[in-house]
Amino acid sequence: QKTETKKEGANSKQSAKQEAKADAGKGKKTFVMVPKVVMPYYEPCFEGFKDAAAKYGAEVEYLPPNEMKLPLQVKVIEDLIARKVDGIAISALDDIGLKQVINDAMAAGIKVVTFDAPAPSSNALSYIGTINEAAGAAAAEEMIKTMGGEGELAILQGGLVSSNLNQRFEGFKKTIETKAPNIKIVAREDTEGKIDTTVAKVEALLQVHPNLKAFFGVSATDAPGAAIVIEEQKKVGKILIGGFDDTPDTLSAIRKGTVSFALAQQTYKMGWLSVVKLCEAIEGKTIEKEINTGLLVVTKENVDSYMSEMKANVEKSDAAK
Amino acid sequence: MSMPLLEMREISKGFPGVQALKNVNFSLSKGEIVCLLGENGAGKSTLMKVLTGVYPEYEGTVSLNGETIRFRNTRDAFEKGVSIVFQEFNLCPNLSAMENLFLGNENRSLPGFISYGATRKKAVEAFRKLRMEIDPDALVKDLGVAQQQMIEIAKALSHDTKILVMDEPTAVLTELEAKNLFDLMRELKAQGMAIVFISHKLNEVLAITDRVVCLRDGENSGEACTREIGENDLVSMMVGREIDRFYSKRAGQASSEVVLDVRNLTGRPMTRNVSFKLHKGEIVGLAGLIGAGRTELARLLIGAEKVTDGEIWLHGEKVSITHPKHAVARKIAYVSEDRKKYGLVLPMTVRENTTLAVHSRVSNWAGFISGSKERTLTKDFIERLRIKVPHAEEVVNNLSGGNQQKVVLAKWLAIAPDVLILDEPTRGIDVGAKAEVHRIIADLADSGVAILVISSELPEILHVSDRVLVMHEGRMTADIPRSEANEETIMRAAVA
Amino acid sequence: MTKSIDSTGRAGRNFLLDLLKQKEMGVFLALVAIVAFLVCKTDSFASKDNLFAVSRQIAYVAIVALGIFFVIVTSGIDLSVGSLVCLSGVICALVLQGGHHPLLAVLAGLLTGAVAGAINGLLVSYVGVTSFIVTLGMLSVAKGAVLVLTHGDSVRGSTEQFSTFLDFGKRTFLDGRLSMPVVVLLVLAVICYIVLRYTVFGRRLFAVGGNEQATELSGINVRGIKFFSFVIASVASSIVGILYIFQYNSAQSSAGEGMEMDAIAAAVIGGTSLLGGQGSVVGILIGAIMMGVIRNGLVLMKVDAYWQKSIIGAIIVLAAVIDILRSKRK
Amino acid sequence: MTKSIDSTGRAGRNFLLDLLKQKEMGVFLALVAIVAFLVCKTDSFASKDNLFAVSRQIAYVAIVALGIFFVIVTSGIDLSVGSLVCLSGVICALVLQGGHHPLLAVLAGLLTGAVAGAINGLLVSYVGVTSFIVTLGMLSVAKGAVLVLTHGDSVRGSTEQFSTFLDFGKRTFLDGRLSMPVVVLLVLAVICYIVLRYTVFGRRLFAVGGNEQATELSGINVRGIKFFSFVIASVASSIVGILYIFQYNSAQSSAGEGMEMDAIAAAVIGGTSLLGGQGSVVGILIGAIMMGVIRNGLVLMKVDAYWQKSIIGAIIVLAAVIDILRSKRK
Ligand SMILES: Nc1ncnc2c1ncn2[C@@H]1O[C@H](COP(=O)(O)OP(=O)(O)OP(=O)(O)O)[C@@H](O)[C@H]1O
Ligand SMILES: Nc1ncnc2c1ncn2[C@@H]1O[C@H](COP(=O)(O)OP(=O)(O)OP(=O)(O)O)[C@@H](O)[C@H]1O
Ligand SMILES: [Mg+2]
Ligand SMILES: [Mg+2]
Repeated sequence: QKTETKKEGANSKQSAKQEAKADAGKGKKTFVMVPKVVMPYYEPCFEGFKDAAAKYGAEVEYLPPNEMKLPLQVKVIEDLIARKVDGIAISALDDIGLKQVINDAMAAGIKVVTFDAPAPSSNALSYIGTINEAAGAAAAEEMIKTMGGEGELAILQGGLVSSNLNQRFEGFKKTIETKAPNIKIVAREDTEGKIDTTVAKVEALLQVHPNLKAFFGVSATDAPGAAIVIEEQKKVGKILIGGFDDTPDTLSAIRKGTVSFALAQQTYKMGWLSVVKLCEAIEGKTIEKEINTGLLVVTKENVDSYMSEMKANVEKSDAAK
Repeated sequence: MSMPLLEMREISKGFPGVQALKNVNFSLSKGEIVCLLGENGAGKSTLMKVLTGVYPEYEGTVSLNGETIRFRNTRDAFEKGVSIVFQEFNLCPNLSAMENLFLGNENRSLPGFISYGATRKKAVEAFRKLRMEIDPDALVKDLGVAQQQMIEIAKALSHDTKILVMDEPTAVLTELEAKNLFDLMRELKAQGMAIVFISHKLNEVLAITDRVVCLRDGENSGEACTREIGENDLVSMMVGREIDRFYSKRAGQASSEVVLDVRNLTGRPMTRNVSFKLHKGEIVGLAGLIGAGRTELARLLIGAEKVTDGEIWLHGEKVSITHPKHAVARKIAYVSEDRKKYGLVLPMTVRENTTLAVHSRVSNWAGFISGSKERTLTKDFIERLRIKVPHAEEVVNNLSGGNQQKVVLAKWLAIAPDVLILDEPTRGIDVGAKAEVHRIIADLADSGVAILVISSELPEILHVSDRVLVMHEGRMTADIPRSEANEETIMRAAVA
Repeated sequence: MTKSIDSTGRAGRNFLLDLLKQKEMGVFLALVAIVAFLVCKTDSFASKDNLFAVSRQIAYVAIVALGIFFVIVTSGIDLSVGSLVCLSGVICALVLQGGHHPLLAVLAGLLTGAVAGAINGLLVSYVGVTSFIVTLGMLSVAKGAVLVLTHGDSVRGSTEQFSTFLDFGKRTFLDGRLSMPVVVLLVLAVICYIVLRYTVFGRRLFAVGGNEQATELSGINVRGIKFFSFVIASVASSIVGILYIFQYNSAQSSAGEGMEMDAIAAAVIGGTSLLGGQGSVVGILIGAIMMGVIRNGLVLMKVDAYWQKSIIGAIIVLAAVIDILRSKRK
Repeated sequence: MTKSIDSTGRAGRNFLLDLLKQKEMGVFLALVAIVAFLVCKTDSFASKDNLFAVSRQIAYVAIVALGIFFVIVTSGIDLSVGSLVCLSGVICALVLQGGHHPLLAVLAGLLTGAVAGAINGLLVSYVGVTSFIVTLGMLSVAKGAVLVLTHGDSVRGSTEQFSTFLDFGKRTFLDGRLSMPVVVLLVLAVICYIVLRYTVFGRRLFAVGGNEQATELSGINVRGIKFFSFVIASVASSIVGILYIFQYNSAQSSAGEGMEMDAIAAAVIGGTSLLGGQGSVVGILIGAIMMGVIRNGLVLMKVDAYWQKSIIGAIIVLAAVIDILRSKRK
């Protein structure tokens, strides 16, 4: 009867997703993916989510908060509790901040897993995604390689109040300090996740640190932002850029050679595994608390192939089980 | 007389709560000056606003040169040669005198560009015609009210005007400027312009107008040729009854007890060591030409401007008044000359304005306002000052000019002042009300209040005061006892 | 005419009648329409859980809006409320973390707001800087202070002071229909309503907004009034900052971000004039509810996330237009 | 008195003298102080490259501020400029991507602004909704439109229209000292200066801000004037949106975010009154430069990221205070 009302709702609305849903039969489970906000970054996640759902026969929805604000994300979950969906995969904007609402959801019999960003202090069944601290370390390794273990490095971070960015930064910093004493972190600037600020800060940093060797971007918007300035100032190759996430801008910069590498989180895999784990949970299986999806280093070599590889791997490993 | 230039027939106009005009007829011929007469709230301004397109919605017909017309807005009227000087100021304080003068009618050099050369030249020209000294580049907000009034008149004449409506233009003018204005009006009349002149100063009405049309409560209440009638006829036309406009000589006499003692008071921009005394129960008139510095003196006394030198003694003790709140606390009241700017909170109700300065009295220890106390107090003043309002909850913005003035008076009488400074207190209020105000002033004096009356109307000064002070360019130039006070002794001191 | 009378918060004899004459009636009708629509179109909007959640979300914005109204009515503006929500919360949480008594922590939080507000007020009314600049500066100062204090992490606490504190805050009422923030809002709303309508201070706030010079000449200490309006606004934000801790079990270093705009919007939607002297508590509540309900509704209607922003904007404007057309017809 | 005279931008006889009497003199001195400080304390501030970069960043804000000034001077507000910068850029880039002629793309970009502005203007002056609500709605609508169009991605183009377009935009002047945005700013500044001081339209803008009713009664089409002020503000944003493409080689979906606040702040710092009728082009430029220099300076001074926000806020307020104290002393 619940599904009926939902169908009715579906007919009344005309968005593509709803169409997809209309022909979905009764009794299907509904899983909802809740990212932090609308970002291209999450699209592969949802792709994986969809594909897996198709394979396991479930309905899916994609409900990002319309701004990257904790209250809004909390709100979304609260709404989903109200709607009594079957499963939620959330990229947590904050751990403690979401604890309450996630626990409420679990209490209401909704299976919840976190992907991409964890909420360890909640009762969420599992975290499926990158372990940020480790990711930071991995990034540092890559950065050290690119810089040849020495030189001045400036760090860009889009917003200083996001816990997973902060964790990445910590991991990155530790590893650099321990493994490459000759790499000097000369600056860390807040780019507010805005292109305008990023560019302005990079331009200024290039002024203060004349023999700067590289930039590292902790958040997705940083590397491409830096790339814009480096290209304009014809310093490609002289000043190296590394960063997180495989946004289209970053990829095109990698193709141009402006950005040396980007650490792609296995976003597709996160989405896919979320569905798998949610199903298992509903079947009553116990699932591991933490699943590290690992990272892919994207460079000029594999920039065009890595995504398809990633998907292939995922399906392969899934079929294997 | 041939077909009239303007014919208004059966005009009716209502506002929520009030029927301002009921089937009013009004006509005007080329080259005549007609006075529109009536008590405060009679509907004079409304009728003229109907005529000039401010209120395009009304019942009745308006015909110009025989053809029926309905102006959609003031521009419309202006184009057709009907321009108006509103009762309340309509200038942009942040623009210069000349810019205001030609606002909406700019002198262009290249298309779209203002030619400041021409503007300045024409402005100087226009102001000279009004025999008024105004720096065309001065910002309006820095000008005195009289200068602002002159700008408005000049503005109304800045187009080839056939009908000129002036709603109480002389309210803010001194005799001298009024005389200049009348000369101008006569010239214009000679050139065939028709002029509607609204004023509550009956002597002016008799002096300048050819015909008088009178309204009462929004209806025609009489019409007459000026030369055939006298002041009393005017009054009875307006009020419908005989009223004694000159209160019988007041009972009390000024005691010798000094209440306010001002010594060498000096303050920016122009007040220079002014000294004078006010006695208990005394009414002192303060005369002077426009810009003599009377308003500034008053503002110094209540702490609205910074005193740079000199002392103020109250009841024999030296007091420091650096903020109006000190003045109010010491029961010094100042009724400002510009009610809209300094007197009223326009979006608030009559009640809220009346009690604005006496919150302590209408509220309890916890700071809660007692509605009933407020209402009784307001009701009391509405009756005492005969304020014409539908109810105490009317927004003052909707009151007629005169009634607004009365509300300001009410606010200040409410604090039961020891010293009462009135700056142009009867500006724009009708004869009846004026008589009342004068009587109130007298009664207050009798009850021991020391009163300083600033007025640009010499008759008024002579009429009410026991003693006359005269200022000139920020200095006190004369202190004339009643016995010797007369027009030319005062004038001599004023221009000295 | 009634419009302006009521919206200057005049004490009316018949409250209900007043309410119906309110300038805000138009927006109210728009709100009713939206709610009705949601109740019909979604099975979840009217559910107990949803109403609980929405009302709490609304409460936060509404409380800040009530506070900021005191500033706006004197024709000032306060952009710092959002980041003061955050700062007060952080301070409060830090004190708890330090193992002090919850009451002390709450006081610390409120004091933070009071001090910040006092600084705003001082600079605006006694030094004479325009409120926009002052509070814009305070916004960024407070945000900065949070960063310095937390380095961007949220402040959580394991001390049992913290948990007693949380237990208190997590209490609900009417068997789980009302959350603490909503109760606080209701209390504050009533207080504000009374203060603005029936007290000297309230009357003077409107007077200052209506004609500052005339008010000053009437012997009223305009500067003092303005000063306190800022203190009130900031303290209101502190309250919200503390309430947030109850919900999030920690002080978020991103809490209250951009809230100033939501609050101002709520006020203006509810008929407050940014030029001062106009507006009412009822209107503010309506405005806040409106915004909360729209946000909630879009999610419940499963509107494509990419479209939500546009639709929110459109609806807000639409509501305003309805209001205008209505009052024009009269 | 002189203060206000000049700050209403009245055409004075002696331009330079005027300038020195400007109300904005105080802020100007504060700016000079800051610049002097940076020149001494850092070796890089005065460097050609840095000045090039800073001046360009300033130009973006300044152009938007100039546009928004037309609205503010009529005592309105426009919060949508920031997201219109973004939307116009995206539209322009999409047209280029479609392989159309650059000029067509630029026109499309400008048209976007013009249309959005027209909608704002229509709703404000002809329907009568307050500008705050209308433009807040437009902000959110435009932001949403960008999301719908780009899904948060940026719009890059490989078409050779795109590259000819970019080549044109990347041109620099005075051997690499002036960037295209700066040149555009200078041109626009001069135009605005002339329009505001010497044209009928300009003076009427000030008149509306000074006393709307009086202006209306002077037979001036106040609504029309307000309408155009909004169109102008939006078109200015479009220009910036297009200029951004030159620098970013793409239309970024986060371009111009929060720019409305920077622009308003720049204007207010430069002596513009949000109540309307006051302000000047010179002031706006000073305000924008001030903000740009401070931001740049903090990085050059290697100020800890955690502290920058607080310091920016403090400096802005300080500048304002200096200005007040100065004008008070007189
Ligand atoms: N906009 C308005 N809204 C409501 N009532 C109004 C409005 N304008 C005028 N009135 C009412 O209409 C009546 C006539 O007002 P009007 O201003 O024409 O009087 P008046 O003859 O000009 O008086 P005064 O001599 O004081 O100027 C008054 O009762 C006034 O309260
Ligand atoms: N608000 C003001 N700002 C600046 N100057 C003013 C202001 N009001 C008046 N002045 C000028 O200050 C001088 C004194 O004006 P004031 O109003 O005190 O003279 P007054 O004797 O009251 O004449 P009035 O009949 O105009 O009231 C005049 O030159 C006047 O133009
Ligand atoms: Mg009148
Ligand atoms: Mg005077």
